[in-house]
Amino acid sequence: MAVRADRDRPVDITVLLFAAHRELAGGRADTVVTLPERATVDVLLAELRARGGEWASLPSRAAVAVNRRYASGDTVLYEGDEVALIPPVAGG
Amino acid sequence: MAVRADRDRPVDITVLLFAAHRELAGGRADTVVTLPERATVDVLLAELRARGGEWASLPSRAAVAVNRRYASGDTVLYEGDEVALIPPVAGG
Amino acid sequence: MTRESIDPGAVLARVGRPGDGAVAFFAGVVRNENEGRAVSGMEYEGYDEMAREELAAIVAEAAERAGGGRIAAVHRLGSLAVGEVSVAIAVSAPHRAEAFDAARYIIEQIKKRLPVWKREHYLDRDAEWLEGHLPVVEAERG
Amino acid sequence: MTRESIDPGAVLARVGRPGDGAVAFFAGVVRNENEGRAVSGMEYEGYDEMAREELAAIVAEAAERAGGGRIAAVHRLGSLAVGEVSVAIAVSAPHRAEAFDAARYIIEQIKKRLPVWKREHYLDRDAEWLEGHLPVVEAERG
Repeated sequence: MAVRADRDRPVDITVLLFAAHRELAGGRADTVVTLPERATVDVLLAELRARGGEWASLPSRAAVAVNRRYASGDTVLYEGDEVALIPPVAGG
Repeated sequence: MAVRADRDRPVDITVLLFAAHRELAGGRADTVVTLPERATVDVLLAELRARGGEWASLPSRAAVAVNRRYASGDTVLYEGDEVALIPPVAGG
Repeated sequence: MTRESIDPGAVLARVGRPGDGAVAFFAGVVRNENEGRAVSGMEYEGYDEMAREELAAIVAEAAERAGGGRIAAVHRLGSLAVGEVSVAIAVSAPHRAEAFDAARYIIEQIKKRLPVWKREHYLDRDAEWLEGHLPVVEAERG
Repeated sequence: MTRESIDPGAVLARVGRPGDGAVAFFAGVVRNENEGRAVSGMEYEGYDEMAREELAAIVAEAAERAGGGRIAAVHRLGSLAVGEVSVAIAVSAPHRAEAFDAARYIIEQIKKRLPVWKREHYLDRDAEWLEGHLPVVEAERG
């Protein structure tokens, strides 16, 4: 059953980073995180935080956008989603 | 006593008229009212109202400026004062 | 107070200082209708000398509210066509709340105090003086 | 969202309809100081694609508040010198309250939601990302 096999595959999520977050990642604008199938935004944030160091402080100060819309922690992530960490915004 | 004699003289007050008030006066931008010495704005308005006709409706809908500042009814008028009837304003 | 056409960009250009982070602007424009009647234009009559002084007083009051911001305010007199600017107000201030507040204050005070009257002309060739605000005379100004 | 210099007069010129009697405008400008530090310029970074969509959403929300008024809103990205315009918002509406309200709404929402960040550069050559607002994720948008 091909469908069942696909469901068990981990997904690679590319996370876009901006401003202070980008600097956390050594200036890189994105980072790839491998997550279990049907992982949520909260799981992604936990994965990033688990990298330790400065990453540990991320979740408490970041909102997340999935496919260019703000998304809550329980949003499920799929292969191909555009996920962005949004540090506190300061436009205007 | 020249001073005493001056004090008893009536004063001619030129009243500036605008907008709807100007039309009341047949389109004339000013009208002269002769008042007793030390007459107040209220006395002036009563004089105008006493002309009858459309003038009778004036005081309830007009503010008055003396020398280009809004003035209350008990302001005393002197020869040479610039008195203007200010219909409800509608700038902007 | 001016009888010349008002250029909003020129009014805007009169404000702004290196310490000001916000510019607020307001313009009043002659509309093509009012309360369902088709309007062809507006005629503004003013008590020029007093209006000039009163506008300066309003601007000074607003400047105090705007924390020393820079302010430009111009009011048009004469016959205006639909779409023409009747009043333009620009305020620059350190922060946006002050700039908005001062611009709003000026237009509200203009409508309450400025000795200006307007006669609306309609497409059916009729014309009417618009209902206005009776200025409130404060005790200390009497 | 633009990387080109913003001309306030051009933004103003994009609004105004025959039935609109009021135009409100707001511009944000890079200040020469912030909290006592001399500023040399500001660097705006944005999540371009999302910022474009979010700004369009904010404008649509404001248009509803302005009773169908016409709205123009532009936000700058890149390196700005002191005195340069970072954001410009113009709203025309039938009446002034709606125009002011919509302009104010847009700038407040931009500051709350637009995925843009700014790094302030100081005369002493230091630079800092400015403290921002954590966007609130509404349940229905999650």
